[in-house]
Amino acid sequence: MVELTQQPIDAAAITQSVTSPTSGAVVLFLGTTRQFTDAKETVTLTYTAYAPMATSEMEKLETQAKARWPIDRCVLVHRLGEVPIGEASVAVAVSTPHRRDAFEAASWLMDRLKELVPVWKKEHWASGSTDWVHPGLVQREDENTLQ
Amino acid sequence: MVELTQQPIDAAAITQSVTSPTSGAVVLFLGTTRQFTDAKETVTLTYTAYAPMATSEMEKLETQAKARWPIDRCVLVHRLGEVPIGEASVAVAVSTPHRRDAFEAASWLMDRLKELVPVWKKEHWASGSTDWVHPGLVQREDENTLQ
Amino acid sequence: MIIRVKLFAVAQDLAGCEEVSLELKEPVTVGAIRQSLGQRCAALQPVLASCAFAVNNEYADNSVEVQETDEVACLPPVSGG
Amino acid sequence: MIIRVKLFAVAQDLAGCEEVSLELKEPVTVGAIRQSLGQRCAALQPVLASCAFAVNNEYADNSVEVQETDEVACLPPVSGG
Repeated sequence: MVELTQQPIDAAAITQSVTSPTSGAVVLFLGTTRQFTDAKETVTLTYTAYAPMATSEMEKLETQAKARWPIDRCVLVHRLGEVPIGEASVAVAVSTPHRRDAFEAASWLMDRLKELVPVWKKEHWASGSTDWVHPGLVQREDENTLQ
Repeated sequence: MVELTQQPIDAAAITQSVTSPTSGAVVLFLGTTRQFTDAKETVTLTYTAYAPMATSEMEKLETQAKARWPIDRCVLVHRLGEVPIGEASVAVAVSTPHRRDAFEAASWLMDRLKELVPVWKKEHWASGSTDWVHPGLVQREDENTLQ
Repeated sequence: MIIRVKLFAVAQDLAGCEEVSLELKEPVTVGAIRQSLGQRCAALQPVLASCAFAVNNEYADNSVEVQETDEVACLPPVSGG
Repeated sequence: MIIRVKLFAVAQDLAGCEEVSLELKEPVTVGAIRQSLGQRCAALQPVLASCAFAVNNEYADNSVEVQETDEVACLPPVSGG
């Protein structure tokens, strides 16, 4: 199950929803908003998505993970809009018969989600300024740099 | 924080208790009772512990994990007594600034807990019989086999 | 052929709009769209080499051919999670 | 010296009690306790080689010396989690 939501992520409901009598292991990952990045203080974060593609990419990740590990149930949720300090922007939960697979699958899903799902984070700094977060973005000022 | 409890494990409260503004990642592991082990059906499980040593060993694991990874908060809980099908017998939760550490630490804590903490599981099979689970136990019938 | 390109995050801010329409000669590829977009919106040019493109919700490299009915999007490096 | 050994799980079931008292000559080691326990409770002997021992809540190998006030426990392979 994948979801994009404007609401707070209900970690308890997600954990409950992946628990099953056929699985011995549940792993839940939550990505939460940190107050400090190095010395800079964040007031809040906002997330925006290319929603139909984000949903489609998350569904592909769920399918791929299920092909690779014996996953019983799988939930991927990304929150959009404002995510205050200490709250979760993303949740990944999986259940598997044995724990090694649950850890591996949840970790892999988070790695791939951060790499592939078109969602963008904007930092709202305590100084009043904002920054889009674009890992690896190069701003070239010369003219003939298009791929 | 480590705990042995006779009560159901409150995964939501544990998740909440490790979440903090200084951490960007929370990993929760739950070990839950499976209904089937190969073809044998489990009715329920009971867990017993050498309680003071189990608490002490869990505290050592928490200390060791905190020395090895930048853990913000850490919770280890083991339930004792009867743990019905689908319910959690063990919970490990950690928060860290970055996700890789949270996955590694939670996985390591579970591996060590299963290896070192003096807790024993008894299977109550649908057939009516029961078995203590003692991985690697060898029952030698000859006399001169003491280490 | 008219191709409309959706913009997101810093690309949307730099262009000052959510979508740009481009007129291109067939056959149209993602590479041609990328180049045309940089000419149409000079403010986007410095970041375009870092952006991915998607066609109908799938990542698409410069060689992918695009039809007029396809949905095209310009995606700066993602930062979800 | 009297040493009382706590028993758990299958060891408790085999011995039919939660604790066994052993009389041992000093100096007493975990190895001597292990051997004496097998002689005292024949039912335990087949599993004792697979059991760990703890002294005052710490794992202790056969060479560890034990005092009369120490808490000693015989631990079959654990299966928590």
